[in-house]
Amino acid sequence: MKNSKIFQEIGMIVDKEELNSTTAIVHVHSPNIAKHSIPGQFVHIRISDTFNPLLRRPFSIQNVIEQDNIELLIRSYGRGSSYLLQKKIGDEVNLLGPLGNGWSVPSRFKTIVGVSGGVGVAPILFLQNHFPENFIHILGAKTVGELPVSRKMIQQYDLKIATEDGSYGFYGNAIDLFLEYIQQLDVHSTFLVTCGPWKMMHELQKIAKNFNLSGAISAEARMGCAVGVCQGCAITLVTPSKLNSCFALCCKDGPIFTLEQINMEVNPFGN
Amino acid sequence: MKNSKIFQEIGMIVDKEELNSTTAIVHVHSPNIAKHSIPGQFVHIRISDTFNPLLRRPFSIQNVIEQDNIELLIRSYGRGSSYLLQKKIGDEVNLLGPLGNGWSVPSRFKTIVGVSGGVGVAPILFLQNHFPENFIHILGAKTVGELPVSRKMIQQYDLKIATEDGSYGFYGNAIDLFLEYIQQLDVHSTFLVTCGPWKMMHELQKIAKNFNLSGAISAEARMGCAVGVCQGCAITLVTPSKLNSCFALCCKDGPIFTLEQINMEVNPFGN
Amino acid sequence: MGIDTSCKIGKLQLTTPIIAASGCFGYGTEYSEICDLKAFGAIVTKTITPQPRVGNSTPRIWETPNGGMLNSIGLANVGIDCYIKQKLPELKNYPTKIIVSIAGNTISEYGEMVEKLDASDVWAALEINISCPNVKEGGISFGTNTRMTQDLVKICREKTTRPIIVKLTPMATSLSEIAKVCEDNGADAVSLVNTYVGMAIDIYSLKPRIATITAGYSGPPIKPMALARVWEVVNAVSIPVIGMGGICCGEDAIEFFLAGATAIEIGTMIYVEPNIAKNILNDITHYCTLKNLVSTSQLAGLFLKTREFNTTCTISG
Amino acid sequence: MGIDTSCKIGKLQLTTPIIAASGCFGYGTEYSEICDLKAFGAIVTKTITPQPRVGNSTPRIWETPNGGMLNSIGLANVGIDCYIKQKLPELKNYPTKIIVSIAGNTISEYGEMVEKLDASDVWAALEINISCPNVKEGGISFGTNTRMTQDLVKICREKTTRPIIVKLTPMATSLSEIAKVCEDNGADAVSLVNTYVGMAIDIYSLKPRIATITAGYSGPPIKPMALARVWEVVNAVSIPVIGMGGICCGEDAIEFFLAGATAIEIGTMIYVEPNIAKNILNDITHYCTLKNLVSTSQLAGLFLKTREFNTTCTISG
Ligand SMILES: Cc1cc2nc3c(=O)[nH]c(=O)nc-3n(C[C@H](O)[C@H](O)[C@H](O)COP(=O)(O)OP(=O)(O)OC[C@H]3O[C@@H](n4cnc5c(N)ncnc54)[C@H](O)[C@@H]3O)c2cc1C
Ligand SMILES: Cc1cc2nc3c(=O)[nH]c(=O)nc-3n(C[C@H](O)[C@H](O)[C@H](O)COP(=O)(O)OP(=O)(O)OC[C@H]3O[C@@H](n4cnc5c(N)ncnc54)[C@H](O)[C@@H]3O)c2cc1C
Ligand SMILES: Cc1cc2nc3c(=O)[nH]c(=O)nc-3n(C[C@H](O)[C@H](O)[C@H](O)COP(=O)(O)O)c2cc1C
Ligand SMILES: Cc1cc2nc3c(=O)[nH]c(=O)nc-3n(C[C@H](O)[C@H](O)[C@H](O)COP(=O)(O)O)c2cc1C
Ligand code: FES
Ligand code: FES
Repeated sequence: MKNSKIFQEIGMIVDKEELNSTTAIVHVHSPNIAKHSIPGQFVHIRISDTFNPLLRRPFSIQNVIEQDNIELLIRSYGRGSSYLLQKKIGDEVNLLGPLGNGWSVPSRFKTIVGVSGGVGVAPILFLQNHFPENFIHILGAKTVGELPVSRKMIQQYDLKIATEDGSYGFYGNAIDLFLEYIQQLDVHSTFLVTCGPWKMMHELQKIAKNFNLSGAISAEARMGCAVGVCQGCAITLVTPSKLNSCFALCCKDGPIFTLEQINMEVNPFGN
Repeated sequence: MKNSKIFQEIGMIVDKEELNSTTAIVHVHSPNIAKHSIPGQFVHIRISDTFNPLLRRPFSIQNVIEQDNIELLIRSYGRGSSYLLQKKIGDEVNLLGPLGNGWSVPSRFKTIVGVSGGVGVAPILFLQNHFPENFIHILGAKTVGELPVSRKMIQQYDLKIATEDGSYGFYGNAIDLFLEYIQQLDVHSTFLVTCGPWKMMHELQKIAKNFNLSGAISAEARMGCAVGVCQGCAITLVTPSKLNSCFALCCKDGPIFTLEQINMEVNPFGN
Repeated sequence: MGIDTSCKIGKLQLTTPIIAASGCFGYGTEYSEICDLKAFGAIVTKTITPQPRVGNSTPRIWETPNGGMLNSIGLANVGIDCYIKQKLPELKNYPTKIIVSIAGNTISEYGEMVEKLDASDVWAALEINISCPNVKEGGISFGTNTRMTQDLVKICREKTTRPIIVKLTPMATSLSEIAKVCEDNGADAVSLVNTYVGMAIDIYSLKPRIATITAGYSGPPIKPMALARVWEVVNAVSIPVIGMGGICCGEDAIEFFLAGATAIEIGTMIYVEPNIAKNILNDITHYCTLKNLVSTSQLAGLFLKTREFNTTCTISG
Repeated sequence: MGIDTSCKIGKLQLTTPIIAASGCFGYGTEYSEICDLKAFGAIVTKTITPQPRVGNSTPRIWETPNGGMLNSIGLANVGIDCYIKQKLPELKNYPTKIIVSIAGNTISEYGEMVEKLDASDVWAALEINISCPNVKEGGISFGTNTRMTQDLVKICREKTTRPIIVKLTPMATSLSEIAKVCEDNGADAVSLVNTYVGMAIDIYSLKPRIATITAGYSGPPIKPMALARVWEVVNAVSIPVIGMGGICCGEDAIEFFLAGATAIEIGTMIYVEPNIAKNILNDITHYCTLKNLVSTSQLAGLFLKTREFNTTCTISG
């Protein structure tokens, strides 16, 4: 599903919806990237003209709107993302994209179950837009105030919400809720897609193995170039790939990997 | 005239008047510094909490207002000063001051002639406030649009303006205008004070020597600490001072020096 | 506006004095869609080694708070054989010159690599990366030792007639001595600097930010040091010096030329702005116009000729 | 909140592990009005030399675009005799320990200075600045040469029984070797790093930003390198290591402690925030509480003990 053309584009923020104090949905006018994006791909954003920060930061594409705009979901995490969140409608954004391989769901699977944690919801929503039928989307958050979606989106995407403090929807985490659903599903025709905290995805990997469930994850790693040049974004594999390498590049070989490929004992951030 | 107590104070911008696109008068509420400032002293301002820029930047005190506020005249020159100019009323400013020695006009002089160029007007206006009588203040600028004073101030201080393009006041530079005045003055009872571009002050030094005129200059140098520690702000002297040093520290021994002290062949900025 | 931007590094003639640094432009093709390749006089491909290397464990990169980058990739590369068979042919008829970067664990490995490479005519020059540890000598970096540098340059020189550039590590105390050894043993040019050793710790998790603990430090924060090193070496040798380290805009590049660099390389900043070479080239030619120069090669004389290099250490503090 | 902040450097007991770096706190009195001196366990006074020095020509400082500082002051100081007569007595009964920094042009000059100083009991320890050029040896910096370092430490050791700290220059390739020599010859501690050599050019005026062309580079941009150097030396010697270089906040300081530093020095950042030591002390004790430690001296164990130092060069690129 890899889409090879990459653009550098100065986009403009045309819409911004603050979901809570740390998260916002941002619409960026960037026709070239919008036209060529497929679900699972991301953009690499230069946040400042100065050196603060220096490197670009990667953000998943959450949707493409009216062909010309991409929708991003930005959470303030450290320096870069918080500066990005300070931008307003009318401000410019320096983008590189679309990047990465995108989801690929073999056609034998009739149902897709998405399990997302926090802003990990972004690449899964984009996929759901392409496969609106038979898509069960479970979204976990600590508490209702940290939900990275609007009420309207919950309805629109029929999101199954789990909050750890029970302040909204299911009382528990996304995995707990997933376990409730998995019982009712035919594992052979169901494909699992997940994006969120490494720990959550790691647990899902084990559960999927137990249930013989196929699936894919959207991985994260610190990125330098995002085009396969610096080799900074290595992800450790279970079985060596081409060149007998035990690593794959998150930016180019990923960010989407099958659940079986990745050695999730090794957190790419080292924590 | 040295005033020894130094304060570190978080001041607040309480007023801001833009004179033109690159210069503004800024009033900062900083009661401790205001209370102890004398004409010719300066404050050392931390412009950013980040490292951009890292070091503080020095600015002369132009006036003390209602005992609690200091008035600064800020021109956008490089990084630091332009960031400072972006601050708005209500923003905080991290100050160190009052610093430096201040003007000292021996009492035998009955008339003071101030010759200032651009924002060099600031320390001279403060002095004029203390000696409003018999003060002739000549101010030069390239063109009317770059005048670092308001029309009101021109009246209030009876400023003799020279513009190089003749767009306001005298057609010529501040030195040309000064030469017109010097003819009419008794050099023995007149004291010259000057602040502005090095080249202008250098020329004045030569003229003063010819006319046997006494005077003082407010010098500038790049500053690190501004309290006499780093020795970064050295000014080259004509005759060695204490310790037989051929240097004096602009921040501590200055910024005010007598016209005779400084070897003006050596521009402290190296240009 | 009619400014001649060509430059000569030994027999190597480049159309512009801007080169993509090793490790920052992959095998040459990755950025080709988004970059104007013609802004580069040459590109240096990722350092290759005798065997393929998978690279170091993760995490491998970290951005420091002041806009620097730490990396510990561990020379992940496809190995020389695959490089010659698969990567080099893709660069045939490329609109820019190809410089091949090599590194080995022993001196003889360097020699063998040059020999293998000499069979291909796709590349125009060699950049010898001497910042890596010599496994035989207990891991001392080749580039900090004059004797090892000498042997290394000699053996490479024997194996090819094409231009040899030796890439120096700034971790050597007397860089000018090392550069002199390169010149004396037949190198056509030296390039500097490679990365500085740096480190960062996550104080909350108590883990190093980079798996290998220490890493290579690059980007804007190293520029003032890199410039001083280039100035030092320019004043010590008469072969061309290629300057790099933290260059991220036209003004930075011009400082290196003024300090006497014949060409410059751009590393980290390419990740930030893939088309940075084009912007820098514009800025340089604009500056030449301003200074009434007809060619970028005249820049080297402007500052240099009016100064004397101080061979003794500067007393700073 | 009851965190014990004391630390020991040889026989020297400090109330806090934060020290003002030489050249950044004058002769000790200049900042006394605006700083809470008690946040400092000690202050190192400006390096003094056998004769008064007027310093280098101007301009002497420059701020680089990434928040670093270049300086070439040239060790402007009043000279040892005036220092002992006028400056030291002012620090009698000071609320913080005094460390005297010295530098000479020859090895014997160092010895003579220590002898003179030993008559005063105001100071608690000596910091030997070995970053300056040895005039007898043609201007090679003492601190990049093991033999000269050895002779220098030996002669100082003979002249005083008070603690001796040797301040190392990061321009030495094998800093751990130099540190080892200090340890073997009786130094009680080493402190590092002094400034890196840097340079900047005004491309419009074609003048160097600093009159001496090259200058010392300090401030936030050098932190990752300084930390790596401290880590290297901590793993090479068993005497205490005092870490410095670009420290500007509590988190930076903690990284140095985690890397194994017994104490830290703050330089450039004092100019920016004269009371920075107090803020850093607060941050450190807060962090200790968070990590359930009862003393700041426990920090050194947290990271260090779980890692192995890699003696071979890291392959970064
Ligand atoms: C493929 C991909 C898609 C992503 N999509 C989204 C998204 O849709 N919405 C969203 O809010 N976030 C997303 N992230 C995470 C986002 O990139 C990080 O939150 C961001 O890079 C953190 O930068 P910072 O400067 O705020 O944090 P800092 O911690 O200050 O950054 C320091 C360094 O760590 C790196 N880093 C830290 N966390 C991450 C991370 N999770 N991923 C990659 N690099 C990191 C930064 O790039 C930088 O080099 C995505 C990450 C990847 C790899
Ligand atoms: C005692 C004194 C009083 C001053 N009073 C005023 C005033 O009232 N109004 C005003 O607009 N300006 C004044 N200046 C000048 C002002 O300090 C500089 O314009 C400012 O420091 C430039 O900083 P920058 O970051 O904008 O420029 P940059 O060029 O980016 O600064 C780079 C470096 O050069 C130094 N530098 C550059 N120009 C000067 C300069 N003229 N003086 C000192 N350092 C300089 C900066 O401190 C910094 O280290 C005064 C300077 C001194 C020494
Ligand atoms: C202006 C200035 C003057 C200095 N003078 C001295 C000195 O006299 N002796 C010395 O050992 N170090 C001197 N240093 C170096 C500092 O003590 C310190 O080692 C270095 O700046 C690195 O620390 P920092 O990044 O915290 O500043 C000086 C540094 C600066 C910026
Ligand atoms: C991620 C990364 C990988 C690198 N890989 C190599 C390499 O393989 N060979 C090499 O000689 N230099 C390598 N370098 C060093 C650069 O070529 C360059 O010398 C250094 O980064 C300084 O320049 P800069 O500040 O412009 O990046 C690498 C640098 C980075 C950041
Ligand atoms: S981020 Fe550079 S290779 Fe993936
Ligand atoms: S600015 Fe530090 S001594 Fe004057």
